[in-house]
Amino acid sequence: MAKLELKNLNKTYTPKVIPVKDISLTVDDNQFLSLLGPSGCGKSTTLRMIAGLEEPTHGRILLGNEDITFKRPGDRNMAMVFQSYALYPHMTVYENLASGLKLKKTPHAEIQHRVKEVSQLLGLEDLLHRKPGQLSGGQRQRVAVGRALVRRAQVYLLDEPLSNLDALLRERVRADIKQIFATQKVPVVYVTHDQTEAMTLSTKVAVLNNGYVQQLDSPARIYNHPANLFVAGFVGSPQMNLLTLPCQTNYAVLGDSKIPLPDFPTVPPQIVLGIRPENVRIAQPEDQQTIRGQVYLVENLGMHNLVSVRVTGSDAAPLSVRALLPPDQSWSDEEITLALPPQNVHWFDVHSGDALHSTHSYPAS
Amino acid sequence: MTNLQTIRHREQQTAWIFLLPALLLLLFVFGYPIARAFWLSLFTQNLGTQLQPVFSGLDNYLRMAGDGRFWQSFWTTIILTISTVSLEILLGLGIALVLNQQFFCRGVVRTIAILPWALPTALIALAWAWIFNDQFGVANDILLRLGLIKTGINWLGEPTLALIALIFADVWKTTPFVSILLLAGLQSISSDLYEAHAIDGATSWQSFYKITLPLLMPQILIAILFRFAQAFGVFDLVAVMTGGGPGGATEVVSLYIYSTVMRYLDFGYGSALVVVTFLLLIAGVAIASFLLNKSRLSKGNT
Amino acid sequence: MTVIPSGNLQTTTPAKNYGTNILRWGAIAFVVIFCLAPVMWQVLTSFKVNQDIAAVPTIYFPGRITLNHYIELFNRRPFWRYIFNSAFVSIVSTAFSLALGAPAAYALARLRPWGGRVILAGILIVTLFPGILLFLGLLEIIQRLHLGNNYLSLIIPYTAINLPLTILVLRSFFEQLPKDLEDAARVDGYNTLQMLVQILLPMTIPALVTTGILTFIFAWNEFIFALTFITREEMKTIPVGAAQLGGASGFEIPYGPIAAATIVGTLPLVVLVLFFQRKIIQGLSAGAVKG
Amino acid sequence: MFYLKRLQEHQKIFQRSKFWLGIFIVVLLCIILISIPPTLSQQPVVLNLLMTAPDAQPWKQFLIKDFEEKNPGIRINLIEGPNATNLLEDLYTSAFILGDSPYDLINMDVIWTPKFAAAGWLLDLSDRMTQQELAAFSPKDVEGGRVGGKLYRIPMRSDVGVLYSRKDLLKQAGFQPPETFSDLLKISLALQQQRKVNWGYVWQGRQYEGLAAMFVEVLEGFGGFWVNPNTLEVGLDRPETLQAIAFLKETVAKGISPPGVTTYIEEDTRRFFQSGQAAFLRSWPYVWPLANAADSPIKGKIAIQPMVSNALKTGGSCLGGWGLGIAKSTKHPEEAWKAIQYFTSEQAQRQFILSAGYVPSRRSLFTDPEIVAKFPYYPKLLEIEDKAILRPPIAQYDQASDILQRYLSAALTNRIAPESAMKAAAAETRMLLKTRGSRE
Repeated sequence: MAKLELKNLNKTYTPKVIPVKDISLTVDDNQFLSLLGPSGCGKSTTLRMIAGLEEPTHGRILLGNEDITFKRPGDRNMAMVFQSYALYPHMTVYENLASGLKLKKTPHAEIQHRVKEVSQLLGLEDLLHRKPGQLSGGQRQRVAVGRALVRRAQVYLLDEPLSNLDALLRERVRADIKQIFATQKVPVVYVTHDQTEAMTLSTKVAVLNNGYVQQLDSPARIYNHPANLFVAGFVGSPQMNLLTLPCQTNYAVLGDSKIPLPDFPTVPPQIVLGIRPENVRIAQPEDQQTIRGQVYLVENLGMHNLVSVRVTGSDAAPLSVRALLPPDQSWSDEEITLALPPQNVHWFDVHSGDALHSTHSYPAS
Repeated sequence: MTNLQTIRHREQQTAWIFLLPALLLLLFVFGYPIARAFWLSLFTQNLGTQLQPVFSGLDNYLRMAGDGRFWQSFWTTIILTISTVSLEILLGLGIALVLNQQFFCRGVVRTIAILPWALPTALIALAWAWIFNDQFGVANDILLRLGLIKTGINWLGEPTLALIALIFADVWKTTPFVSILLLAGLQSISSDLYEAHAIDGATSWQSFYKITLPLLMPQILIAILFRFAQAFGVFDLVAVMTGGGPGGATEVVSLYIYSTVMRYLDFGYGSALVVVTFLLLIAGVAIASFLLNKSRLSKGNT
Repeated sequence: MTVIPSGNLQTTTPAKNYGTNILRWGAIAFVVIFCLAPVMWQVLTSFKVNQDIAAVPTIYFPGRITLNHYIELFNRRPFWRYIFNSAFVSIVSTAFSLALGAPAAYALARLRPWGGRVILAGILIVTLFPGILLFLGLLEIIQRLHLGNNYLSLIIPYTAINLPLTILVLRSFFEQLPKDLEDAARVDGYNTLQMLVQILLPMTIPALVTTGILTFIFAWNEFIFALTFITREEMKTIPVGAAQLGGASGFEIPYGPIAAATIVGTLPLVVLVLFFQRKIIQGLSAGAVKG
Repeated sequence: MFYLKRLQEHQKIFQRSKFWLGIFIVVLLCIILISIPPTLSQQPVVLNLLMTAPDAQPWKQFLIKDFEEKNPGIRINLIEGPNATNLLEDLYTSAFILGDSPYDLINMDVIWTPKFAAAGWLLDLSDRMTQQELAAFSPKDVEGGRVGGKLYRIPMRSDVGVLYSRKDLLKQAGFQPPETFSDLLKISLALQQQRKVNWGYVWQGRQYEGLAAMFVEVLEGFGGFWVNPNTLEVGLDRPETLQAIAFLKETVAKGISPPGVTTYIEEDTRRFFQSGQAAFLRSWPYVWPLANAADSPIKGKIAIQPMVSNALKTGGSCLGGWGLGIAKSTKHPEEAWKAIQYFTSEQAQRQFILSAGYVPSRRSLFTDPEIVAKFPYYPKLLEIEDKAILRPPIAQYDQASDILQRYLSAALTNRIAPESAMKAAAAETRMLLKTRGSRE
C-alpha cells in the first residue's frame, strides 16, 4: 500500500477553522498514528486537511508518492469515522455501509459481499435494515466504523470516535478498534484529546499544541521522555510535577534540598524540574535526593492516595509536590520526607520549555 | 483535475453554479423590470406618440409634480399604509399574546387565526365588498340591529367610508401575518425571565412593558418592515373591492400605475410612476432596517 | 389580559384567576369570531336562494338551502379550467422554486461564495418588492417573447417571486444540519450536487414541505400578474376568474355565484392550512425572522 | 465555460436521479399543456366577441343564432364580461397589450375608438363600405368611428343624451318646452313654487364618465369646448366653461336640483324622475320605455328634446353608442367582416331593436313603421341624433376625461373654486397632450 506524508502543513486562521502552523508527519503502512492534544491545538484541522475537507494554506500532503493536497475528498480513497458518526439518517444501515461503494460503481455482488463481511466483523448482521435513529449509541458507532472499513481505503481517519460513548463501553470498543485496524495494514490516523486512547491504540503518537507537533514518538517514549514542558504536562495523569527552581553551580534549589543537575554544558540561572507523581515515593534511608514537606491535601484515588506536599523551605515562593503513595497509610498534616529518584527526574529549559539532556545521551528505552 | 484547482476554488465554482440559475431568474424578473422602468421613464411612450418611445428627458417627472391624481393616490396610499400597519401591529400583538397562552384547543384556534392570511386576497375582497354592500350588506344589518345607525350606510359609495372599509378588510386579511411573526418572537423569549421578574414582584403589565415589549422589538420592526412594503404596494384588495372608487377616493399608487399602463397605455409615464414608487419604497425600507439594526444592537448590549 | 406566555405562574388568588380566565376565553372567542366570521358569512351566502340573499332585514341562517350558485358557476364559466390552471401553475412554480432555490440556499449556507452577504441582502430586499413595480417590465418581455396567455408567463414570475422565501427558509434549515454529515458524504465520494440531492434534500423534506406550502399559497393567491398576462378565458386562474364574474343583468351583481366562487377558490387553501398550520407558522417565521 | 464543464461532471446524476427525472416529466407535461389551447380552436371558424353580460342576452336570443344559420362555416363565441363597461374596456385593452388577443370582433363604445385605433389594434375598414352604404347610418355615428380619416368602427346601436320633461306639468303651467338654460331654471323654479314637483332638474353629477358626457352638452350649449381634436387646443379654462359650471352650481344653489345630485349616476336620476319628483331629467333613451312602463307614475306624461343652450347657440346632445370593429390580430378578417355586415344590416338591426329596445344606428329604422309602432318617440330621437356632439375624439380621451371628472366634481362639490379647478384641469390636460406637439 502507501505511506502518508504531511510536509510543512499550514492552515492560517479563518473564523471557522483552528489554525495549523507547521506540521510534518509520516505515517507508514501498518502504523497507527494518534494526533493528541488539547482542544484548539489543530489536530482536527490536520485530520480534515488529510481528508481533503479543508485545504492547507501551505504545505503538501503525499500519499504514496502522489501529491494529493488538492484532490477532492472522494478521490483520495480515504475513509473517515466521525465523532458524531454522521450516519445518513434517511438510509438504512445497509445503505449507509454501501453508499460509498455505490458511488464508486462497485458491482452489486461485491458490495453485498463486503457489507456482509464487515457487518459480521462488527456484529451488525441483525441491524442492516434499521435506520440510524433506531440504533443505540454503541451500535451507531460500529456502523460508522463499518462504513469506513467497507471502503477498504488506503488510509483510515478517525476523529475522536469514542468520545460519545459512555466510559464502560469506551474501553471495550477501544480494544475492538485496536484489533480491527491492526488487520488493515494501512496508515491509520486517529485524533483524540484522551491520552489513554492515544497510548493504548497507537504505534506512534504526535502530540500537538498551538498548531505545531510537540513530539512525534512511540507512546512509551512520549511518556518516559517528554520532549518539552507541554508534552510532559499534557501526557500522564495525575499531571507531572513541574517546579521552576533557581540553580546554584550544579544544583537546583528545591526548598531546603539541593538537587544535583546532570552535567549540562552550561548551567542556567533557573530550571524546571519535572517528576511524575507516581515516581515520587516515601524516602528510604538509602535515597539521596530527598525533600521534606508538609502534607496539606490527600485525595483518595482508590489504588493510590494522591498526596500534595508543601515543600519545606520554599516559603518565599511556596512550591508543592504531589506524590502517588500507597493507600495503606493515612496522612494528615504530617511532615514527610519524599524521594525523587534521579532516573525519573526530567529537566526543562525555563524559556523554551525544551527538555534538557546531559552531554551523555540517555539510553534508549 | 489539475492541482491548480484548489478545494476552495472548486467550492467557489460549485457555489456559483448553484446560485446562478436562481440569481439569473431573480435578475430577470426583479432586476430587469426595475432597470427598464428607470430607462423608459425618460421617454414619452403613449397613445400620443402611437406607442413609440420618444425621448423626453424628465418631462414625465415634471408632469407627475403637477398631476393631482398622482398626489391624491399617493396620500391615499400613505393613509392606508399607516393606518393598516399600526392597527395590524396592535391587533396582531394582542392575538399573538392570546395564541401564546396555554389553553384547550390551542392548535385549532391557531389554525383559525392564520386562515385569513392564507386565503386569496382577490376572493376575500369580493367577500368584503359583499359584507359592506349598501343594501344587503351584513355590516349595515349588524349596525342597524345594534341601533348604532338609523339607515343603511353606503359604505363603498362614500370616499371616507370606502377607505375605512378597505382598511378594515386589509387589517382582517393581514393581521394573522403579523401575529405569526410576533408569536415566533414570543416563543423565543425564555419563561425564566418572566419567572425571575415575577419573583421580583412585578405584575403582568409590568413584565409586559419591561420584558415582552423590548425583547419583541426586533420582530415588531420586521413585521412593520414587511407590512409597510406590502401595504405600500397593495393592489388586489383595492382593485377588486372598490376599484379605486368612488371617484378615485380609494385609488392607491399601485392602482394608478396599473391604470396608467393598462388603461391609458401611457408606458413612459407609468414607468416614471414605477420609479418614484420604487424609490419611496426603498427609502421606507432603509429607514425601517436602520431602526431594526439599531434595536438589534441595543438588544445585544443589554 | 394575562401577558405571561407560559401561564405557569400561579401567584394570583383564585378569584383573580377566575377573572383572568374569563378575560382569556373572551379574547380567544374574539380571535375566533374575528377570523372566521367573514368567511362563514360567505359560506352562508353561497347556499342561500336569491330572495334570501337580497332580503332586508338580513337572513342569517337560511331556511332554504340551494346549490344553484355552485351549479351556475360551473355551467356559465369554465370554472374547472380556472381550478386546474391555478393548481397547475401553483404546483409547477412551487416545484421550480424548490429546484432552483435549494441549491442556491445550500450554496449560501455552506459554500461561502464571494459576495454571499451582498447576495443575501439583495434577496432580502427583493422580497419586499410589490408586483406592481414589475408587471410593466415583465409585460414587455412577454409581448416580445409571445408568452401572453401561456402558463409560462405565470410560472416564471411566480417561481421568481417565491425564490427569495424558498432560499431564506431552506438556508436556515441547511445551516441547522450537522456539518459532519456533509463531510462524511464528501469522504464517501459524493460531489456537492449528489450530496445535496441524495443526502441533504431527503433530510430537509420537512423544510421542503414547509416552503412548498408557502409558495403554493402565494402562487394560488397571486392576482396582478394573472390579471395582466392572461386574457383568455380558458387560461385564467381562480382569483381573476372570480373577480371578473358578471351578472345576468346590469343592476344585479351576482352575489350568490361570487360567494360560491370565493368558497371554491379558498377551499384548497383552507384544507392546506388545516393540515399544515404548524409548518406554515414555522416557515413564515423562519423566512422573515432569521433572514 | 467552467459552468459547462462542471455541468458535464454532474451529468451522471442528471441521468440517474429520480429527482431530476421527476422535474423533467413536469416540464414535459407543462410544454404539452401549453401547446394544447391553440389547437383547440380550429374549424369551424370561431369569432370571439366580448360584451357585458346584460348586453349579451339579446344577442344570444336572436342575432347569433340567425347569423350562424346563414353562415354555417362561422361560429360566434360570445364571452360575457363584467357589467361595468370600463372594466370591459380594460379587458379589451389588456388583451391587446398582451399581444395575444382572443377577440376577433370588437364591440366598441364610441369613446374607445380613437384609443384603439391609435394603438394600432383595429383593422382599417375604410374600403369595405361605399359612401352610399355609409350614408344609411347616422352621420354622427359614422364620424365617431373615424380616426384620422380612416374608418375603424361600424355603428351597431346609437345612443344620445336626451332632455326629458314632464309635458303634463308644462302644459298645466302654460310653459313651452325650454330652449335655453335660463328657461330651464325659470320653469323649474316656477313648477317647484307651484308645488307640482319637489325638484326641478336632475342630472348626473357623480365623478364618473357620465359626468363628462353630461358636461359636454352643457359646454356645447354655452359655446365652449373641451379639447379640439384637430389642434389639441384645450378650452377648459375659458369663460364658457366657467359659465357652464356656474349653471350647474346654480341648479343646486337655487334648490332646483337636489344636493345629492353630485353623487348621482343614471339610475339614481331615473328613479328620481320616474317617481314624479322632478320636472326635467338629463339622461339617455333607455329611460323612455321604463318611464312609460305600465306601473310608472309618469306613464305617458313625458316628452323628449335635445339639451338646451344659451341664446346664441343651439343645444347639443352627447353621442354614445356601440359599434363593431375588427381586431388587427384576427386570423379571420373576412369572416369577421361578414359578421359585421350582418349585425349592422337593416334586417338584423330591426330584429335586435324590436326585441331589445336599443336605438338604431341606421337612419331608416328611426322611422320604420314597425319600429315606430313600438317606439313612437324614435322620430323625435332622430332629430336629437342629428344634433349629437362627440366627446373629444382623441386617443388619450380616457385620461383627459378623468382629469375633467376629478376637477369638475371638485368644483361642483365646492372643494375647489371653479376657476382654479378648471385652470388646473386645463394645465394637466395640456401636459397630457403636449407630447405630440412639442417633440417629434
